[in-house]
Amino acid sequence: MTKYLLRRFVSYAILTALATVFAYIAASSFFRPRNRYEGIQPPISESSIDAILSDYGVNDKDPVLLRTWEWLERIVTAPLPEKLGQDLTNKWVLPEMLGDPTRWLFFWEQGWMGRAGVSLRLLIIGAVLAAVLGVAAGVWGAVRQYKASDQVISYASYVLISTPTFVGGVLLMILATKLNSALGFQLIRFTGAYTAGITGFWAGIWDWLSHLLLPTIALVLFGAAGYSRYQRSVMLDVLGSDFIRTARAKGTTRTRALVKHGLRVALIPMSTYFAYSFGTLVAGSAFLEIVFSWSGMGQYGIQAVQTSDINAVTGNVLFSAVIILFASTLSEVLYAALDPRVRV
Amino acid sequence: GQKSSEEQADEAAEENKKKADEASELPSTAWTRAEYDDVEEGGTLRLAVSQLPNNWNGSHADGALVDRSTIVDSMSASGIRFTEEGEWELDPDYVVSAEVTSEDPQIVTVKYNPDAVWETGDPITIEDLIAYSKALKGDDDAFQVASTVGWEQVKEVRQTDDEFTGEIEFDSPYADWITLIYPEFPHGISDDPEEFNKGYVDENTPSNGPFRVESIDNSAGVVTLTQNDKWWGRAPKLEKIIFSVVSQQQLPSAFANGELDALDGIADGDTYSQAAARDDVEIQKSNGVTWNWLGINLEGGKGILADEKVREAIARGTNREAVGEAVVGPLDSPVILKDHFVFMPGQEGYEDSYEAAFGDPLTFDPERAEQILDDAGWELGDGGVRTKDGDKLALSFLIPADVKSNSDRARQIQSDLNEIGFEVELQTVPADAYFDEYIHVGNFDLITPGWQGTNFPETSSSNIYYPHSSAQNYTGINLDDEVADDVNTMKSETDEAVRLEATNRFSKAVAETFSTIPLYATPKIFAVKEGIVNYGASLFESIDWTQVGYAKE
Amino acid sequence: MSLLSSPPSDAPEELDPVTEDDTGTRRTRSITRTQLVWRRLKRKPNFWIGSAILLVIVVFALVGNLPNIYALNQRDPYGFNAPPGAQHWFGADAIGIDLYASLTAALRKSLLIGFIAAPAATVIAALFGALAGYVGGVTELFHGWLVNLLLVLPVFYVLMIVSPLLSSMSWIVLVVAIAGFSWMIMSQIVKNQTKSLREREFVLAARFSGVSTFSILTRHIVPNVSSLLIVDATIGVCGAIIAETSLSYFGLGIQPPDVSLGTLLQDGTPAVVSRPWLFLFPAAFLIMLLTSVSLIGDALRDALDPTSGTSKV
Amino acid sequence: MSEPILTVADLNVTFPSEAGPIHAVTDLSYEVRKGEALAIVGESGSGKSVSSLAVMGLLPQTATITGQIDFMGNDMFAMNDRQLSTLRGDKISMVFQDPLSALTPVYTIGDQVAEAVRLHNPSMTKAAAAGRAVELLDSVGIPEPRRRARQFPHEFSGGMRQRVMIAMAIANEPELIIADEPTTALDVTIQAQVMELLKAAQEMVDAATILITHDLGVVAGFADRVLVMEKSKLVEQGGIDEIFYHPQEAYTQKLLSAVPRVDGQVTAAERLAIERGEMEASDAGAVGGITPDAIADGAEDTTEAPKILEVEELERIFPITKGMVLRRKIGEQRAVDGISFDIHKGECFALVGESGCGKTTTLMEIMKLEKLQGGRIRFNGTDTSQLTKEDRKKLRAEISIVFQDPMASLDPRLPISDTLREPMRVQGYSRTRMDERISWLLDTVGLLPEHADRYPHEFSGGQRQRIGVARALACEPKLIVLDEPTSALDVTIQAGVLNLLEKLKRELDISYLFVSHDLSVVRNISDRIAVMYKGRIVESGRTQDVFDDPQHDYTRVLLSAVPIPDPQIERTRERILLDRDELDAKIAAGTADHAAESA
Ligand SMILES: Nc1ncnc2c1ncn2[C@@H]1O[C@H](COP(=O)(O)OP(=O)(O)OP(=O)(O)O)[C@@H](O)[C@H]1O
Ligand SMILES: Nc1ncnc2c1ncn2[C@@H]1O[C@H](COP(=O)(O)OP(=O)(O)OP(=O)(O)O)[C@@H](O)[C@H]1O
Ligand SMILES: [Mg+2]
Ligand SMILES: [Mg+2]
Repeated sequence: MTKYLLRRFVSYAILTALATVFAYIAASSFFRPRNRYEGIQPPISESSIDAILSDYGVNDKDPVLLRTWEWLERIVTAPLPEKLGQDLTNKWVLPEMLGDPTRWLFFWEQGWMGRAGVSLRLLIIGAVLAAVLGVAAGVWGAVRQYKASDQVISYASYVLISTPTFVGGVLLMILATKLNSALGFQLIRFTGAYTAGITGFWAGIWDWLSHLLLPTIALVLFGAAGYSRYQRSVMLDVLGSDFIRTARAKGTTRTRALVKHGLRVALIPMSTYFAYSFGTLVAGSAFLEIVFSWSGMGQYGIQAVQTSDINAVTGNVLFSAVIILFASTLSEVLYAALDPRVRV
Repeated sequence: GQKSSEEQADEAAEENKKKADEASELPSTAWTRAEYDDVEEGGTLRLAVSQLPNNWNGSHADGALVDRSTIVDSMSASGIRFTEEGEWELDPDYVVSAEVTSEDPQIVTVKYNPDAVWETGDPITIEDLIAYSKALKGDDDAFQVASTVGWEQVKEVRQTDDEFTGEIEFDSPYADWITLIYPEFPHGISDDPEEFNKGYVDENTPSNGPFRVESIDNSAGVVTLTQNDKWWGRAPKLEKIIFSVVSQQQLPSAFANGELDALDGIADGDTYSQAAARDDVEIQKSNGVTWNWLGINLEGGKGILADEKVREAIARGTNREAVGEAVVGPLDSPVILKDHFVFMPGQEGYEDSYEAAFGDPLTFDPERAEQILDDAGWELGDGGVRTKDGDKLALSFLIPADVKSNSDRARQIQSDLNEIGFEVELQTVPADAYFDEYIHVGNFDLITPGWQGTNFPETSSSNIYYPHSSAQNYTGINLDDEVADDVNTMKSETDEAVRLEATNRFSKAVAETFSTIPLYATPKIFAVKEGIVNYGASLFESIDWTQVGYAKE
Repeated sequence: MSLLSSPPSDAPEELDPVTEDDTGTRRTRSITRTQLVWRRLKRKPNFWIGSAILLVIVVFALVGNLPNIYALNQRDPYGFNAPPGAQHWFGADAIGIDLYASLTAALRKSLLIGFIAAPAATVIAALFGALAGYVGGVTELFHGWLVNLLLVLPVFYVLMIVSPLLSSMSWIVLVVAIAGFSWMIMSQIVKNQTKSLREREFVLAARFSGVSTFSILTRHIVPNVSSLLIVDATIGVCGAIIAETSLSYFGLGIQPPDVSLGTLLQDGTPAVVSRPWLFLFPAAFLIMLLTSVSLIGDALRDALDPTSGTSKV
Repeated sequence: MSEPILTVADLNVTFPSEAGPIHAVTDLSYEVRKGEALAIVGESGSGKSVSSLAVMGLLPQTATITGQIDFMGNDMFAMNDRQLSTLRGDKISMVFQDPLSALTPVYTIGDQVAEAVRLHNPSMTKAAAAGRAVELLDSVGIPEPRRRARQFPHEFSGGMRQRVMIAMAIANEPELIIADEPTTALDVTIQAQVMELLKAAQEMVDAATILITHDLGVVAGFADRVLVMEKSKLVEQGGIDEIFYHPQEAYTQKLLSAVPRVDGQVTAAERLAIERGEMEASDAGAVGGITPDAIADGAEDTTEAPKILEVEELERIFPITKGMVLRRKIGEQRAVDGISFDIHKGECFALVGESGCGKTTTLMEIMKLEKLQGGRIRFNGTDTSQLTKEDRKKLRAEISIVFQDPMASLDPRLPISDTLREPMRVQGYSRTRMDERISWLLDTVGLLPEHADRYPHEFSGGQRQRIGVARALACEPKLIVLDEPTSALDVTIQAGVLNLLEKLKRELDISYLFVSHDLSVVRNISDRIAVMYKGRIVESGRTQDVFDDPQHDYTRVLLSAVPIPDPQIERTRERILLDRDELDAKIAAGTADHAAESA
């Protein structure tokens, strides 16, 4: 297994490198960051534009191959934070994404984390809760198939699944506003990651939570709705198995048989699903971030593509490659851990 | 009971007329005024921006961003301020005097307020302007400057009597010289291209206003301003101003939820009604500088648009009133058509250029449009599409993806034009390719973007139409012979009356081309939390940040 | 006597056929799985409810606009923001376009997208994943790489890059793109499931009787992971419709004057407070659509799963 | 007489199905008393398992149940889940008929056994429960129980899994054990050990046992009373001697007369028949049910015929691993340890041996037709590791297999008709021919045509096994590999199947590789036999010779353990007990009688 993981790691490193280089070359060939400066009124002189673009290493007057070569050279020679160059907003791409690594451990502090940190802070709790809730709802629905509670869960999930994030986000904000005005004080705040100007530890924590609440609810509801459909389905498959009967014959209660034996087996395929959907979430829950004005990775990626920001796009692809490959490895490891029949 | 569409039409027309009468003229400044002494000490103002600047140096190419100007408004002075009518006056906190002391060569003599200092504590001197002008002149490629307009005409800036007094000598006369009298930042920055280009990527240039940056949180998108302790003028009332990055989608909700104290630039009915639903706000409307227009590419439409008659038919066949109504109606505001190519309605010197050119205003008149087409030889063919010599009267309408108001306008104009024998198709392109890959390169037939008017329209708006080679001359009209002198006068004449005359001549010439059909001006609408004074919607008037705050009870 | 050409009539007389249930009538033709599943499916009320809703939606999409006085994209200059009423049954938008007419057209587009892209993605996921898991080796490696690569590169990024190469972004490109970028996770699940299924004895039994790999995949592996696949396909219908909306956000999806459920919904969202009809009608149809396919999917799942409803708990 | 512990009255169970309701149990009433061993025997598919599941309250929800079941004064139908769960596993426990797929695949064997212990002894520590689990595994004869406890179900052989189920059932010394075919996958020595264990458990706490089995030999040695079922109904019940020596009903008589005997002696039923003059004394002793001419053929010398299968030094080694995710290999399990044998055309070659000795593994290696870990397999003279894809496909048509676990070998989502059709489809049979053959196959193995529309889980254990056999016969194989093909069949049907095999062999020259624990069956059907022990062949030769004069210690132990379906004999019988350690030591030292090399 160690050897397997090592081999996998090497294979993924190659894949990551390929994806990143491919992204760079594709972006360099098709994106025209020059346009950004050309449309400005009053106009900027061409020499200024050239100078800026060359500074960023994205001057389309240089051939793509040359730029790629220089880009590779920089990756090799530049100090770590500068390896991926700067995005068009003048930020070094790596620190912009990852923040200040020396302070990663102080995760409760504000304003250090870089966009990845912003995304993670938003997503981790939500994704985990979504998975838990989704599994619970799915199991419940499967066990009480076609009973009233299953129907309620099912229809609720249809509504949620057919609600795109941007719609759901806006609706939630409207509801939260109604709730706040009914309560008479601001229980829920949803603009950005925190309210500026709040001082004091507890006030800070409270503010932090009240900002997290809505996007987390959005993530949990919409995530859980999807998960629950899948979970319900696998769980139904498992319910008819002989080993549940065996467990019942041993004297387990219904719940225990379902959870300890049924759910445990049903989780095997779901583990892959969770690992990957978490990966894709981290790599780009763009709409959620945009709707709630969190400047995370997803928003960065969209902005980068929209503004033809070659270095930022490349950085994004690298980031999502690492995340996805991590998720992929995680899924494999989870699978092996959950299913003894699969030998890796 | 069902109403016939005629009845409905009548009703709608009546309704609109009433509205127009009621608010026939929006004010130029709509905020609540209060005397300095009537404003409470302290308080925080929370405002939204759509992004933080890429470069805080506003003279750098990456710093040319509206949001940056919004944020630094209270921290960066230009030596002058604007009145409600859009006239400038000197700001005595910064400039004691400034006047043209010689016409040929044009020389401007300025005297700075010696009390004025940068946030660093260094005094603001002529030396700062000398360095600044050199950097912006555009001679030195090392400085990646945003714009050299005006500065390229500056021959020299010299210190005269003392470090606070100096002269600006121009190579050629420059009408808006007043915009060039004050430096944006200390000379240390404009001396050093490296510092100029990269020194203020993460932090603001030193403030010279009543506020200064307290903190910038890039990852959360928050900028906090606090009172500038080096400020020499009367003390500001507010304690803090906080700017947060809020996405377009979230703006109305964020405001409705009380997380912002003001919402500016409300441009659609949905945002308007959501903002107005909050019970502690005041909606302020003033005339606005944003206006939308229908652009007709002279080289587009496989050549058919080169025919001026076709363009005229388009202009007369477009129901501008209705197009405006769709956008402005839900804002509870009258549709104000714009018929001038330089001034905004309500601005000094505004007149109806169409009336001036043709004797009658440009009204929606489909019969006349059809008549024009008939006369020009465009005959109605199959499927109601006109043809002439085998050419079809077929056009495409370019719209950016995901800008609903733009596609709404286009669809309205499309159906108006289809009525009179055009065949107009919509062509949607990605929002950021819209300008870059289509409009800039002249790859379109019809467009309907917007322009933002400015306080100095004479100098800045002419290059939308002139010269032929101008990058902003999207429609490709060629008035090079006709208006060259007028444009020159507009830019350099200091006598206002003469300038206005030239401007109106210029506008009339543009009207005659039927290349740009101005539609309507969008009013400036702010939703401001009740109690906030001296801040809000205004067309021209500068905000005096020292007296912005909450009214005393 | 050839035993194999004709069944012997003199079956060993010791073998009294077991006749514990005498209700059965003797048939010579035994049925196939497809017939059996169809028979079971027919008995599920959910199947009929779902089909009925779906039929209504489809009929509405096809001929719903016939009785309406407004054609698609026809503007009513006096009906700006008209609320639902006699004139505009579902109301009208900011420039007086009848929502009812738009909705029928939007449904046609969205149904096309959803019902092609989602099943296509599921089929790719099922077959490719099962193949990779069953054959292993290089195929599995290639599968893994492709899956990860496609997950790494967002669809809008790839479309953005190739869009200049395509003369126009027809809905077919869109469907291909959506399908091509939404099979990966499910495929990975199928692959993993297949790896444990391939050692199961019933698969071995098929392999030992010489059944071809493809038949093993389609007859044994895929049906045994079909529950997840069905959910994936049903949710996918909605997912594809929503994905198209996200793409329109980048100017890559359905663009005006074309409409889809997604674009209507997107345009309607900001109006949810002031002009709720613009939001509610498209939302209701999307929900109805998902509900109907989910009901059918659930019924199909139950019909395919022989132990459904027999849980031992 | 002691008081009844279980009373079943008027039990009816019905399942819905495509072809109308299936009456699985009709009007069944019986009683079990404390300390009593009741055997339920009868036709396959007669409702034995379903009625016991009804007692446990574990029937699928689709079943409609009426009647009354009273266990230790509790009305089982009136109790809720929690109450039932305190009874199950503690006071009443059950060994399922299909134990092979009945273990949760993701937990170790030890954990699953320990769970049964801890559920009813919550105060027990985890470690103590784990210790008890190891003890229990040891008591059911799992070698190296400590290591085996850490393995997962799929790493266990069929018989070992069955023993795990038994260990779980006896874990809490219940008042009533229902054992549904508890020894079908066990070789006779282990079977004996397990039956002793059940008996001991019964005697220790004066518990009652319901034993469902087709092995009348086991019944003879174990039961106090016997209940006979046929076609979902009770046929007759009575004391053991009553049933064996004086059966009243025709079905019971038929059943008894079909029992094959390993000792070649006259069965109780035959004795009865002879007494009544229905049978010639000379025909007796010739194994009931199986026609004499089959036996005569079986004695033919087949070694002259060309070889169809040659196995040389076959090896299969499984790694023994440790750790959850990062599994480390800490040793190896030599499941098949270099065995060689060959099979001639038209010959039936039997492989017998202890449960877990590597029989199934051997068969699987042969069936794969792929590269081997060690050794060589030739089919018709061609080395299977060098086959091209085409060749392999052709070969597949010539070999077919019956799996040991009938449930696992049937695709749960494929109706039986499609399962049977599958091999024929590969061979390109026409549709009508397939249909014809399916009805014939079903009929041949004693199933009804309407059964074709059912899914595997809707069958009784024996019915599934017959489907497996039917599938193996679907095409025209040259070699059939059978892994315990008759373990779940009642003797009449078993006789039918065996006769069929015999007939096919004779008429079409088909060869068999036959694995069975039922030595009487082996004796009657096989021409040659090999005895396996711990991955090696310890003795092989002509069946007659091996049975008459076993050379190896293990063979002798094995033969002495075969139960005889005659209560009188069984009660007074002596068995040679297997002392594994001693035997292992002997084998290691090479001093065991009759070394494997001669195979
Ligand atoms: N889940 C089910 N659905 C439908 N029919 C079933 C189901 N389980 C059992 N049956 C039918 O009920 C009858 C009795 O089955 P049961 O398992 O009790 O037989 P059995 O006596 O145990 O036979 P065997 O000796 O072969 O195990 C059989 O005809 C079987 O086909
Ligand atoms: N997948 C596996 N992984 C590890 N060990 C295995 C695996 N399969 C079988 N074994 C081991 O190999 C040995 C032989 O198993 P096999 O199934 O061949 O026994 P068998 O002779 O068929 O026994 P039975 O009569 O009980 O079915 C057993 O000790 C078993 O635990
Ligand atoms: Mg049974
Ligand atoms: Mg075995």
